[in-house]
Amino acid sequence: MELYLYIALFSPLVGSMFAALYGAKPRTKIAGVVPSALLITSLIASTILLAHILSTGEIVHVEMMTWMATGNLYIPFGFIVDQVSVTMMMVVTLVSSVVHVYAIGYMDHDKGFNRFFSWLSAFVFSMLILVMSDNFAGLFIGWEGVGLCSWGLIGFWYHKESATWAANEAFIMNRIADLGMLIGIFLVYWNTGTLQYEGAFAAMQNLDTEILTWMGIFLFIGAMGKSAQFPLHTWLADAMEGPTPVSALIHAATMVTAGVYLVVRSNELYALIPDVGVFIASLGAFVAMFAASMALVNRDIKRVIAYSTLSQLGYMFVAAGLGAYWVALFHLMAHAFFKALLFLGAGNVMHAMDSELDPFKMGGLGKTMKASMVMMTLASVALAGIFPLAGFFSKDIIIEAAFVEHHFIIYTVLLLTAGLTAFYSFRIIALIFHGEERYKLFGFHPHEAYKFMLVAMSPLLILAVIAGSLKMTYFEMVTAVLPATEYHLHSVTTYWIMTIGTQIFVILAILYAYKKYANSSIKVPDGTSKMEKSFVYKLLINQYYIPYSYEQYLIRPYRELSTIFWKQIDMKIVDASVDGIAGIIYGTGEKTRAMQSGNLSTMLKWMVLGLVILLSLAVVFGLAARHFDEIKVILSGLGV
Amino acid sequence: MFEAIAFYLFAFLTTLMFFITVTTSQALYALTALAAGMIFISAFFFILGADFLGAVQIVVYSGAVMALYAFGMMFFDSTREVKEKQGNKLIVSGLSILAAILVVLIFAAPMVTDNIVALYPVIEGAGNTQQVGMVLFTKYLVPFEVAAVMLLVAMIAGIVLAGKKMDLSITLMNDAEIKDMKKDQNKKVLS
Amino acid sequence: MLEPINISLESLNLMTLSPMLIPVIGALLIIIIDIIKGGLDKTLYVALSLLFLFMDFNALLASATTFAEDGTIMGVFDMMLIDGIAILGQLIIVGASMLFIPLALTHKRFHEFSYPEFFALFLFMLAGFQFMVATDSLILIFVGLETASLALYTLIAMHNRDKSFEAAVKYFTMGALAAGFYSFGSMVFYALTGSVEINQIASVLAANGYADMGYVLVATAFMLGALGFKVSLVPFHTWAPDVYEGASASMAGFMSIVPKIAVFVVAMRIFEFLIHSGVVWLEIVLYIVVVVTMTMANIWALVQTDVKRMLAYSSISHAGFVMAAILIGTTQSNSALFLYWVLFSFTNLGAFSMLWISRQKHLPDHQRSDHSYDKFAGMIKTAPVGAVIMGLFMLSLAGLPPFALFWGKLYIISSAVTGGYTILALIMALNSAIAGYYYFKLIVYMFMKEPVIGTDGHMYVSNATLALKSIIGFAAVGTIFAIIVLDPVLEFITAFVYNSGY
Amino acid sequence: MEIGLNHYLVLSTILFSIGLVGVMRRKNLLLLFFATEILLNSVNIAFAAISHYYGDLTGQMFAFFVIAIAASEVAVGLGLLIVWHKRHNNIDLDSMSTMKG
Amino acid sequence: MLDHILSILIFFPALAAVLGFMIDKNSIRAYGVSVAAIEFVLSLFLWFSFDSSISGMQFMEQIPLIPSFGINYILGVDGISLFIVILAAFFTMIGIASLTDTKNVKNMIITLLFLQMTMAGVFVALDAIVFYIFWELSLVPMLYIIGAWGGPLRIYASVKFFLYTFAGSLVMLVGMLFMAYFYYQATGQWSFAILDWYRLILPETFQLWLFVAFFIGFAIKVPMFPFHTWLPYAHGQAPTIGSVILAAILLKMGTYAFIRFSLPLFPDASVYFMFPIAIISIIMIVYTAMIAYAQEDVKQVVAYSSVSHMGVIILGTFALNVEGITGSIFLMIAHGVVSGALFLLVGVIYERRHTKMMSEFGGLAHVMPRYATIFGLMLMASVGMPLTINFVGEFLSLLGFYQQSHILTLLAGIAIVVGAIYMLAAYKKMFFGELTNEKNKNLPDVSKRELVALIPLSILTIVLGIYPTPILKPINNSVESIVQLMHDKSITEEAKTRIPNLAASKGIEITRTSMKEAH
Repeated sequence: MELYLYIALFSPLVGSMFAALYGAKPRTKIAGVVPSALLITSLIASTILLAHILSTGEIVHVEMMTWMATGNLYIPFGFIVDQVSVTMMMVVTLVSSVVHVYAIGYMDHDKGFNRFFSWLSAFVFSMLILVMSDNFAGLFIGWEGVGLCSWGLIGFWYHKESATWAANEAFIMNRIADLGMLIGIFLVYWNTGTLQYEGAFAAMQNLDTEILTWMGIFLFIGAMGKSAQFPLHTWLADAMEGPTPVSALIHAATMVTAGVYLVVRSNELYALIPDVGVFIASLGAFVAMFAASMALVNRDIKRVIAYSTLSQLGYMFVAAGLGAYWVALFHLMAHAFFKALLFLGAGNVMHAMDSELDPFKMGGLGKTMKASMVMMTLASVALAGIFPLAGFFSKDIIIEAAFVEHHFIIYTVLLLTAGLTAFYSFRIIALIFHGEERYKLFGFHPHEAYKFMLVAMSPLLILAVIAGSLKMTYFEMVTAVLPATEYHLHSVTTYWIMTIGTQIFVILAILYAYKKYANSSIKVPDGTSKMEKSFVYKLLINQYYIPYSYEQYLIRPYRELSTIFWKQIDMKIVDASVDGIAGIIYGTGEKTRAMQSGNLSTMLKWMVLGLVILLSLAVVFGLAARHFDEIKVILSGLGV
Repeated sequence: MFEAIAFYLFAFLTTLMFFITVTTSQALYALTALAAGMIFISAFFFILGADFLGAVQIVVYSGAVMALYAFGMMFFDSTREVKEKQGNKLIVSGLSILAAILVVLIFAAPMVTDNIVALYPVIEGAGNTQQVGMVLFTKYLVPFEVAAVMLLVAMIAGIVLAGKKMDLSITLMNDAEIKDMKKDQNKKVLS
Repeated sequence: MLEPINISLESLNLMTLSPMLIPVIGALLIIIIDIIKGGLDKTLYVALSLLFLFMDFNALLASATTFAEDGTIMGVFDMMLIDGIAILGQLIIVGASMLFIPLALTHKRFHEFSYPEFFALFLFMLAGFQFMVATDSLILIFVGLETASLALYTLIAMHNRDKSFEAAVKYFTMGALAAGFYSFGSMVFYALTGSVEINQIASVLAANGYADMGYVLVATAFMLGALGFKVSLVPFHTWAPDVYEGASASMAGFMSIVPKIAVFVVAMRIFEFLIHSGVVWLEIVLYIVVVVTMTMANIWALVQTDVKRMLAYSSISHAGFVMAAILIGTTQSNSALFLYWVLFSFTNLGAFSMLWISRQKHLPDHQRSDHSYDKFAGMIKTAPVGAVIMGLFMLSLAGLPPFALFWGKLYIISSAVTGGYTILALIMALNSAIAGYYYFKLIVYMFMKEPVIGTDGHMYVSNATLALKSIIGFAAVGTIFAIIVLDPVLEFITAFVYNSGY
Repeated sequence: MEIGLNHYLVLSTILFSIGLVGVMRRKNLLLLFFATEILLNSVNIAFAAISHYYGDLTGQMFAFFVIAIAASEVAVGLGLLIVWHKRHNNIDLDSMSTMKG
Repeated sequence: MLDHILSILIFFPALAAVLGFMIDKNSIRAYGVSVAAIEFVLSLFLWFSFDSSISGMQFMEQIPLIPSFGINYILGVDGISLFIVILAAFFTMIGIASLTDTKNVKNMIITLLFLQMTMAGVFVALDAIVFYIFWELSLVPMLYIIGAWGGPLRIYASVKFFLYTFAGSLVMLVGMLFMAYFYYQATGQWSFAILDWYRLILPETFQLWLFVAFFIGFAIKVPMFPFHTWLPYAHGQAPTIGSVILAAILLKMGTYAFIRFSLPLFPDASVYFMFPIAIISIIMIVYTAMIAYAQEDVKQVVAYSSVSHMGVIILGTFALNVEGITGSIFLMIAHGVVSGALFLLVGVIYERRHTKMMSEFGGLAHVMPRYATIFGLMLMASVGMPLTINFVGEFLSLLGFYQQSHILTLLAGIAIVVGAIYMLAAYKKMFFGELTNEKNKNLPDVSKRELVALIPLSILTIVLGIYPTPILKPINNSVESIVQLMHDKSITEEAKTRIPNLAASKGIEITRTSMKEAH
């Protein structure tokens, strides 16, 4: 099995390096095909591992080599394939395989085709390291690796200012969180003496709650960055500057869920500190609502989907925070499938519309892009959580869990968010595929994507539809390592009322969205309508003014402070004082050199003056001799 | 009593003479005052029983040194009034008076002279010159000889510096000029 | 009546006079040769002088051997005192002179070397310095000092140009004042103790328990003024830059070494016993003077535009540095003084010789003084070897390891540390840093600036002959490889200093 | 009243100070040299006095050598003045300030 | 050969430099490269023969210089110094190899070879005075390199560099003399041998003063805030090769000296000053990183980034535990490689455009993709991306210090954020965006000669990031012995608790020599 592990892990790396070889060369198909094939290999290897685990329940654990070893610290490159990581591996390899194949078509005309695949495969490799590592340090490697690849891919079109800005923003914001993570890792090391999950979690059972709380908080800060939780969420929406396959893979399906994965992976830690769990859940619920609200009005389909991702991540954290780790992981998986599908569908639309992102400028595309429409609609249905698609099974169980755990506020928020989710998902579906063909006004000539791209998307479609049916198999598998809490309401009636109620609420939201946006009266908003002038709309469209305030109150002061540090403090104080000392010495020389006037008479006077000074010192000393003892004390200080 | 009168008298006279020496604007006055002062000093020597020293003082100073200075003065034509731009007189007098006061302040205290043993005691009955001779040619033989060397040095120095050869500076001449000069010298020798 | 005095010749120890007599005889011989046959070439006199210096050196080595075996020797009615520091002082005096004399063999002709008297006076001067260090008597010190000084004034003036006359007159006049200080100081000591011999003074004062502290201080103040003038301590230093500038570069180099070591030996004799007897005033005053000398001289050196003047100020600073050794007053520090001065001789004489071989007779328009910094601009391009050697001397003067002077500095600072003068050690260290600036200024000019238009490399060696080059080479080798011989030298010096009771 | 050693020392000091005044204020080199003679002579008085009061000849010896030194200095000093005078036709020390700084 | 390999390492380049004067201008480059290559091979041979299981000094040599004053020529190498020596040889080699056409190339190469001598000397000297000799001597070639081949302000920069460090090291010299004096007082013998000093236990007050004296010398060299201002000038004016060697090797002298002198000699003072120094380090890290962000000149960005990284190294050093010190030593090597490479990269563009202003660039990734890639790699290494060489050091340093203080580590950890900010900003300004400047449109990509230097560095960056063990292990062993020594020597309670006792926890046997108490 170790062989499969290595195949699964390293084929993306090989693919990446292969593509990198063509990095500076002109676009060539092979640079896309080979990595894709290697990824599929990785997928197959992962599947074999999954089968192995499903059948035997054995955990595959290898230690490749030592990475760092000094003092008591010992960090190997160790990989573990257990029920949790194999789930993640499946998600990652599957989605990325799909995205790779899709991207061969999507990036067809791009100059940086080869580079793109290199980055993309590198990302998969990092992600696999992240999920497969058996220690925190390895996790951190992957953690930073995905951050790096994300930077490279968001800024893929580096000639665009907005893209490079977004890339840097994503990277730096993640770094802030990584600092928390790093501190968390340090805490783990100094308190447990190891960074291996096994040893560390075992040792944690005996630690103070206070230390554990700090550990939990710092590790979660790391998770907040990667998973774009408030207040580190702004980068995710901006990250949509990257090519759409990237958004699908990284910013929807995999990387952003790393935070959830971390919490799930550390479930033994968080189980010991339920208070932090509640905080995580509350934050998750808040973000779910908060992101959904911004998605309501946004006029960029990718951003809407990004906010939706954010919102769903909130759901996952609610689950994880409440101790329903398997639920979180399950939603993660299901979400990966339908959200990737949604993004790829959006990619098709963009492709068709020459990268136009404003859904108000589309409309009626369903006629030319049937397949895409079907896929996106199904994905949205799944997202909205309509039975029997994947979202229903994963999302509703989170809402239930909140209810069961008696966190009614969270429950309420999640429920409302479910409605909002349905609304905004279908708002864009309606705007894009239905209603008037507004795009004609702008001279677009939409066309359906390549067949093979659609074929490539189909596995996701299938999974988005049927993932729910895998729930029980999945549950049995992961509960081998995760707490197997079942969230069942005590009363069956309540369960049915709640489930059906939720469904009806969601469906109503969908219908309302259709009613509002699928009709022919929709115009491209020009800022004149009453709604657009409302405070709430402005607040939402400006993302609660958070990016603005970051720019205004963090970035700009930082820049200004930097300049002040440089020009005022470093040059004018620190450096100037050094030069000042030199200047004083030199200036003393310039001023006193007049003493050497060259006139003999003056020279003689200096000599006599010297003598007189010596004599007066002699007299002074004669007087001072009476107070000899006191003076001696002072002098001893001088080293005399 | 006689000693006291003599002391004060000559003290006054020397001080006056030297004062004139350093303050007068007439070089000739200064020279004369200096010479007079020197002679008055020799009086102290006689009072103090240092006859040999007194004689030397008169011979060397009033004889040799003053003659030299007088010669120098004629050479430099310094008899005319010397214009001396004075800087700050306050500094000059201030410094000197301060120096005097400081030293006098200390000298006013009597010395502890218990442990002093005369190494070369004055012997009653022998003439001062004789005694000086004895010490000079035993203990101070080496300094005496070195003083002789010093005088030789001074002589050579005087001759060299005042000599004609200093009129032309080889240091400032380039090679061609030096050659010409050599030729001239040879010519002179030949002719 | 006076008794006739019977003295055996052996008790006079006339051998103690031999090192001083050799140069005197040499000088007389030179004069006699000149009288018999005039117009002889300077090479003859250089060779003769060197010969006598070698003999002198040998005589000193013989004295050193005797000293090593029997300890201090007194001679000629106890007037001569041949102890360790006297021998060390003389060795440095004669050694440095041997390096100096060949500098007369320049390619260009200069006025002073056309005189046989130059060499005679030079040898007389050496004899004067040698007498000065090899005695305990203030009288002989005075006479020796004046002999040497009068000769030195003349030697400076004999360069025969306006600046050298000016230098000589300034030096002479101030020297006369210093002589007044010296005699006054001696007088007070004499008044206090009835003796003019230093050890006698010391013992009488000790017996009195320094009861007349006021008198002692006055005497010390005057002595400090007189000796401070000779070793150029601030504020008695004002002659130094002018005299160095006015004298020829070789003479300036000589002056920075030989007269000073002679005076240092005297200062050591006079001041050490005072410091050890707890004359705190002297300690404080020396502390101040040393610090001021080091620092101010360095600061003035910073602003100079002429290399020779810069070196003059730097010599003042080095003198202050070495004076610190006397202040510290331990065996280690006194040994450090000699070690420092040996190493300094090599380096400084080397540096001045480098100036000497680049001496022009007439200055080009753009050059304002004999050895302005501009003159050396871009020297690495036109005369690379010269530039490297000059740079070497500068590095050594700045105290950069492993060049000669670093070891001297190291040892002196170490002695300060050992002697408990922590602050002084720090001040000395920081002064070395300030000094670094002006030494490096020259290096910057030589290595980093573009040459002034129209200069070719020949200018830098225009005065060079084989003799000068050998001297410079010798100094350079000594500067670089000092470390090799350092251990025996240090042991030799320490043994001599220690056995002399310092 | 008895004239003691201190009287002579004080006198010597006063004369020395007068010498200092001369050294500092004279601008004519020849006259300046006069002042240096005063310095040395003032010390000589003290030496002779000490010698007298202590009954010791060393002081007279010192004075004797001081006289010798003074005489030599005159020779060299005048030599230097002559060279300077030949070149510049003055012996004013204010004219000697080409080197400074 | 092995007996004297260290002497050979030191004096071979010097000898070669002297011989270099004879060589014709046109052949000097080949000569320089071959000499440096031989030196590098020798240093590799040293590594090969190095027994990494021994924690103490190896290849010791001892020749008396001034035995009566305790100065001996003692050399030796342990895990701490071994790799810096190799790195120095390596950088000299690639430095000369990648030297683009400069005027006076002969002088340059000879100077570099002299510099190589001093660099090797500093790291293998085991006598304080010998150490000091090389320490000071290293300034001269650097002064010349900056002053003769530098930019318009070169003289100011070089003199400032020289005087600043010179002044600092003189204070250090006084400290050394004191140390020797204390040794003399304790034992009656002069000695400047560091290993002898290690045996001396000083009272705490003495330790504090001496620590400060040494600190001034080292801190200026590192350079630590607020003594850092010479560095931007030196880097800004120096030619590429000068910056490379300055950043890669010369700065490491200071941090190396902290580990070689300050820690084992003054364990109590080290503990006493741990927090003040940590605060200075944090200021260095954050403050200079912010200044780097404000720069307009890309070389200054890299220069200030060096200061920032040195802060992390110092922090790791003063973690006073094995993890931290090992990390800081590794980071020295890492920073050497990375900053050296970055300066080389800046040199590449300067060579082409004769400007380092970032506003002149923009969109370079279009025309110079290979350049952009390598720059990107080094950038990521510089910001401490895992699996690059820097991360290992940074991680260990911070990890180590975390044991001492949580909050300070958190503050110091800001390094990874602010580092990313200025580096990414600079990268963005240079490489991203449209290619607007006409002059940049036809820039050639990196040439083969430049790749000769850059490729090995890139490989090193990644390989050592993935597999640091061969370097970490010898370092670790030597560091363990130093930490144990510190623990044993420390006298205050606080120091005993702050410095881990490895003998107790791991059973490490350190050969215990009798320690002497100074009075």
